[in-house]
Amino acid sequence: MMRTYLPILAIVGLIAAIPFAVTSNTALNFVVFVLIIALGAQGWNLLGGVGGQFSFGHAAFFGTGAYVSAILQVRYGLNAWIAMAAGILLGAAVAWGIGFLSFRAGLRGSYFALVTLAFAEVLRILANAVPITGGAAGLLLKLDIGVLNLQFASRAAFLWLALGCVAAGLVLCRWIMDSRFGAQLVAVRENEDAARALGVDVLAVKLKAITVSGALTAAAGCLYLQYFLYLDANIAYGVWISIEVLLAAMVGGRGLVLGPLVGAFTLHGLGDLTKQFAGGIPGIDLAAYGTVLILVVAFAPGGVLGLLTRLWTRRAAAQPAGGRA
Amino acid sequence: MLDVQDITMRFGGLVAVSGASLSVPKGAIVGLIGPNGAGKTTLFTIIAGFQAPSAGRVAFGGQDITGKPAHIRARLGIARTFQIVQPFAGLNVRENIAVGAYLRHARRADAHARAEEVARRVGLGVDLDKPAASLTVAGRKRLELARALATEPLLLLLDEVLAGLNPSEIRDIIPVIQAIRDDGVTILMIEHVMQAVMNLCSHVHVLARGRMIAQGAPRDVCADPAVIEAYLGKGAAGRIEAGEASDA
Amino acid sequence: MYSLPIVLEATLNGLLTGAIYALVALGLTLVYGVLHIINFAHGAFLTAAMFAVWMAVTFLGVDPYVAIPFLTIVFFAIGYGAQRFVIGPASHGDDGNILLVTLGLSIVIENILLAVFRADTRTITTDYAFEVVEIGPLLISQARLYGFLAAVVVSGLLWGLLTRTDTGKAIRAVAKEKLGASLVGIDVRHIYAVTFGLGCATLAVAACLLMPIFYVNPRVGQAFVLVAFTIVVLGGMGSIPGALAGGLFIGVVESLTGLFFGDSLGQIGIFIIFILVLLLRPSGLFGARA
Amino acid sequence: MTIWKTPLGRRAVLKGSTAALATLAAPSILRGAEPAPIKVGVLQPITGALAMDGEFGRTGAEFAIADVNAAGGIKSLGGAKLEMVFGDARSNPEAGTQEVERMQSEGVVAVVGGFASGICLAASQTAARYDLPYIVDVGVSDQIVQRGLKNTFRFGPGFGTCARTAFDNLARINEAAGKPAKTVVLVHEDGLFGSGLAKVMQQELPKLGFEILDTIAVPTPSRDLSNVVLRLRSLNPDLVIPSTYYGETVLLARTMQQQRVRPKGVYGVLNGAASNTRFVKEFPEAADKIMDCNHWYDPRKAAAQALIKAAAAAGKGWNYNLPLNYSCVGLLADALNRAGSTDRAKVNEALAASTWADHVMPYGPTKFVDGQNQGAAPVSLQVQEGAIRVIYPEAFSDAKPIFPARA
Repeated sequence: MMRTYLPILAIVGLIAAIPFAVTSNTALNFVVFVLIIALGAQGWNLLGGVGGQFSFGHAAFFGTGAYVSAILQVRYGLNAWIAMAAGILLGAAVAWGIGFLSFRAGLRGSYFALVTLAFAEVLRILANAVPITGGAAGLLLKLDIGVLNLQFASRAAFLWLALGCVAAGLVLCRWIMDSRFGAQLVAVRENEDAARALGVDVLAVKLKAITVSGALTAAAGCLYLQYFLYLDANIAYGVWISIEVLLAAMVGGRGLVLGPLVGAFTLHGLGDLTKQFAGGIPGIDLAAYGTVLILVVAFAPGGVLGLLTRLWTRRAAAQPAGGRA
Repeated sequence: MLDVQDITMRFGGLVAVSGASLSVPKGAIVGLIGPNGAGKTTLFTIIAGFQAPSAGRVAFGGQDITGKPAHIRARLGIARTFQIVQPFAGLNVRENIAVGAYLRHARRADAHARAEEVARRVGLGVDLDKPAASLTVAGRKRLELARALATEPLLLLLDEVLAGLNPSEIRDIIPVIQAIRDDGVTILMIEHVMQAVMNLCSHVHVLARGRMIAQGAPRDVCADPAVIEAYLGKGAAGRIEAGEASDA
Repeated sequence: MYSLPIVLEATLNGLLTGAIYALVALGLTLVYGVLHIINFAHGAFLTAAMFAVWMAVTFLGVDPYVAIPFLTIVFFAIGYGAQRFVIGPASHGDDGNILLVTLGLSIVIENILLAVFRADTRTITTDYAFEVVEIGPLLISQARLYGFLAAVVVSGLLWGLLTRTDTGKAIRAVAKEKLGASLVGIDVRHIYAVTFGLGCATLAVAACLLMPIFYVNPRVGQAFVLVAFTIVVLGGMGSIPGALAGGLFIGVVESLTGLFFGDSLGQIGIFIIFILVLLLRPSGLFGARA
Repeated sequence: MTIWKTPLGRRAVLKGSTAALATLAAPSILRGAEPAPIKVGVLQPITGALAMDGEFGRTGAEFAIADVNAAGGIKSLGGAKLEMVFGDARSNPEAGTQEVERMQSEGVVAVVGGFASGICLAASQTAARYDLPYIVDVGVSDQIVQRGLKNTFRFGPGFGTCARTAFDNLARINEAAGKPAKTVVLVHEDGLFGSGLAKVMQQELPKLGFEILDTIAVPTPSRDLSNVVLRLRSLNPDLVIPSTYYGETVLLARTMQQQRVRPKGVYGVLNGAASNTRFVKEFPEAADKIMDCNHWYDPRKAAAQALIKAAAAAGKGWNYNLPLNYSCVGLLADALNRAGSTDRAKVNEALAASTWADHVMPYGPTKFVDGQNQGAAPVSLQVQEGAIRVIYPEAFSDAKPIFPARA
C-alpha cells in the first residue's frame, strides 16, 4: 500500500532539497511559481484528467480562493491562515455551485468547457465592478512578514509552504485514485451509461470531483495571493490561469497523479529556456513555446509522463530481466 | 420479483412500446424475445431506469420504482448489460469489474477481491490484467456480464449477451448463466439465439411492434401462430403448418 | 429614458455589429459542426487576417473590399494547411489534444504577429470610413452597412455550398457520421481540412469588413472570439443560419444593454444569456442544425 | 517597410546636441582602465496587453543609457558606463517579479520601469527584499508609495495628483474662456485607471461647477462604441471626458466624427491616444482640438526637443512613456553620481535626497517625500493643427488653448 506513495515521496523530497542546493532566488522564485501552478493544475487534473470533464473556467475557483482570502484579510483583518482556509472552502463552494448547475443540465464535453469559461468571465467582470474586491484597483495585501501572516522573509520558506500544499494535494489525489470514488470517477470518464448501470451516481461523483477540484485550485489562488500580495480581476479570474492549469495537467500527462507537477515544470522550464534565446524581439520566445507545445502533443500524446513511461517500458522490454545493464 | 405494468414509451410521434406488461418471478430465468425493432431494448432501458416511460409503472420486490434513477435501481439490486458492449476502454479487466464490485464493497481490497472472484466465475480469470480494449468479442461479452454480476444483483437484465458469439462460445457461456441463476439471481434476458432460450428460460414473453403478443413456456410460444407471423410476416404460420402437414 | 429614434438607432447599430459577429462566428460553428472541436486558434486567425488586410492596404494600396477575393483564397489555403498538416496529424484524433494544438497554434500565431508587427495598434484610412447613409435622423455608417450585407451574402453562400454542392454534401456527411462517410469513399482528412479552410476563409472576409471600422493589434482577435463562442452556442452548435441569427441577436442585445446599463456591464448580459442557453437549451435558441 | 528597423545600438542618440545628461559626464582625463559597467535593470511589458506602452518605455530607457554613456558615464565612479539588463514583464505581475529576481541575480544596481500599477506593486516589493532601488515610471496607483517601502521611488505623478491637476486645469481653461462648458459626460475604461478617475470626477467635478449628465463605462477592448456616441448625441453635453486606452479612444473619436457629434470640447484624462502622435498623424480630423491631461515632457527644454528628433530618426513613435523613462534613468544616473557608489543603501539614500532638475519632464526639481516625487504633475495638452501642444499650465505651455473648439 505504501508503495504507491513512494514516487510522491521521492519527487517531493527532491523539490524540498532544492533550497539546500540552489541559493539563487531567481531559481527559488521560479520553483515557487511553478508549484502554485502545479497545485492549481492538480485541481484541474482531478476533474478534467481523471473525471474527463474539461473545464475552461478554473479561474473561477482560483480567483474565488484568492479574493475571499484577500478580502477577509484586508477588509476584516482576519488571520491569514484562517482566511486561506475560508478561501479554499468558498472556492469549493463555488465549484459545487457551478457543477450543480452544469452537470444537472447534463452538460458534457465542449458544452461544459464553454459554460465554465462563461462563469469565470462573469465573475471576472463582476470582480472588476463591485467595490468589495477593490474594483479595478485590486486588493493589496500589506507586506508584513510573519508566520501568522503567511509571509516569509526567505523564498525557501515559501517554497516549502507551497510544496507542502502540493504534497498534500498529491497524497489526496493518489488516495482518491485508489478509492471507490476514484474508480467511479474514472468510470464516469470512460462511459457514463455503463457507470450508471453499475450503480454509480454520476451526478454525485461529478459534483464531488468538481468540489475537491475547486478546493485545490482555490488553494493555489490563496498561495498566489500570499506570494505576490496583489490581486485584480484579470489576475484572479483571467483566462490565463484557466489555460495555465489546463496546459500543465495535459502536458504532464492527464489523469496521472504526478502529471500536473511534471507538466508545470516542463512548461515553465521551456518558457524560461526559450526566453534565453529570444533576444530583444518580443513574442519570439512565446511563439517557440507554442511550437514546443504542439510538438509535445504530436509526439508525446500521453503527456510527458506518458512519454517517459513509454520509453521506460520500451527499454525494459529491450533488456530482458536479469540482463546485464 | 419484477412487475412491469402497461408500459408505454413514445418518442415524438413514434410509439416504441405500447402498454407492455410482464412479470418475472423470483429465481426464474425469463426470456424476452421478438423481432428486431420490437422495442425490447427500450423496455429494458425503462426497467433499468435509463429512460422514464411515457406511461405505466415498474415495481421491484413489491416497491414502485418507476421514478427512481438507474443508479438507485442498481443499488436495489437490478443490474443490466448492454446490447452493444460498453467497456471502460481505458481500464483493465480487473478495474472494469471492480467498478461494479464497489457498489457493495467500499474498500479497494474487498472490491478487487470480489472482482477477481467474479472474473473467475465467468471465465475471465486469466485476463484480469489485460486492457479491456484488447479483449475479443466473446471476452467483452463476458466482461459485460462480470461487471453486472459484481454489483451482486437480485435481478439481472441480460441484453443479447450471446449475440455475435460462435456456437462453441455459446455452449461455453450457457452453463455460466445457469450457475448464476442457481446462486439465486433472477434473470430477465433478451435473446435471439433460440437454442439458448429453449435451454435456459422457464417462461418467455414475446414483444412485437411494441406490444406483448404472447407469453408462456418457450415451446408453446414458438408454436403460437401470432409469434410466427410476427417474425416471418403475415400468413407465415399458415404456410408453415401447411408445409409440416404435407411433410407428414 | 431614451427617445424612440435613439432606441431604434441602437437596435440598428446592434444589427450591423451583430452581422460582423455572425461572420466571425460562422467559421467557428462550421468547424465545430464538422470536426466537433472548439477551435481556440480562431481569434488568432482573425488577427492574422486583419494584419493581412492592413498590409494590403498600407503597402499595396489595395482597397480592403477589393482584397476580399484574394485574401479569402489565401486564408482558405492557410486554414487547409493548418488542419491537414498541423492540427490533424498532431492531435491523433483526440479531442483533448486538438484543444491543446489549437491553443498552441493561437499562441504561435499571436506572438509571431507580435514579433513582426510589434504591439502597436494600427488602423487604415479609407475614403468612405466616415461616409454615412442618412435615413431621417439616423446616420448609418456605410462601412457597417457593407459589412451587414456581406455577412448575409456569405452566410447564404456558405449555406448554398453546404446544401447544393458535392463537397458540401460530403462535408455534411462527415459531420453526421465520420465512419460511414469514410466507408462510402469520402476522404475524411481532406474534408476536415476543407472545412477548416472554409472557416478561415470566412475570417478573411470578416477581416476585410472589419478593418475600415476597427483597428488591429496582435491581441485583437480575442475581443471577438468569446462573443463568437456565445453566438455559436446560441445559434446551436454547428448551425449556419443559427450563427447568423445568433450574431444579429447578440448584436442587438449588446447594443441595447449597452445603451441602458453601460457597455461594461452589457458584457455580463451576453455571458448570462450564454450560460442560461447552455443550461436550459443547449441545442441553441434557433434549433435547426446544419 | 518601416517595420523592420534595426534595434538601436549603444550609440549616442542626441549626437551633438546639448544632451541633458552631459552634466553627469566624467572629465575625459581619467583614462586608465575602463571601470566595470554598471548594470541597470529596465522592466517593461513588451508582450501581452500592455506591450505597446512597454515598447515606448524601453526605448526611452535605451536612449537615456546611450546618452549617459556618450556623455562619459558616471563621473564619480570613474566614468563607469551603464549597461541595460532588460526584463519583459509580459503584462503580468508574476513575470515582473520573476524578472526582478533575475535582474537581482545578475547584479543590477537598480530597476526602472514597470508601467502598470499591478506590475509595479509586485516588482517593487520583490526589489524591496534586497533593498534594490526601484524607480516607478508610470504606475499611477497611489498604493505604490503608501506601503512604506524604502527602495521605491515614483518619479511621475500618482493617481490623486493626476486627477486633481486635471480638474483644476479644466476649471481654469473653462473659466478663461468665459465658462462655456457646464455639462459633462464621462466615458471611462472599466479598469483601474478609468474607473478610479470616474469615481474621483463624480465627486470633484460638481464642486467645480460642472454638471455630470452621465458616466459611461466601456470595456477594453471594446468592439463597438456606436452606442456610446448615440448616448452622447442624445445627452448633448458641452464636454466629453474620455479616460480610455488607445484603441477605444480611436474608435470613439472616429465614431463621433462620423456621427457628427461635436461637443464644445473633448478633454481626456490620462487618455491613451490623445497624446499619442500616431493617433494625431493617422486621424488628423478626428483628433483635432482634443484636449488631454496627461504625463508629458517639457516642450521648452532643448533636451526634450532633441529626444523627439532622435526618436523620429530611429523610426520610433512617441508618447509620454518615452521621455518619462528617459528621465527615470537620468534620475538614477544622477543618484549614482552623487552616491559615488553602487552600494544599495547609498543609492537609495541618494535617490531619496534627489534634487535633480535636468530631466525633460515639466516637473521642476525632484523632491521625494515617502518615495513620491512632489513636483510631478501632468499637464493639459491639445491637438492643434496636427501637433500636440501643452496648453496649461502656462509655465510649461507652448500654445494657447482653443476652447470652445466649436461655438
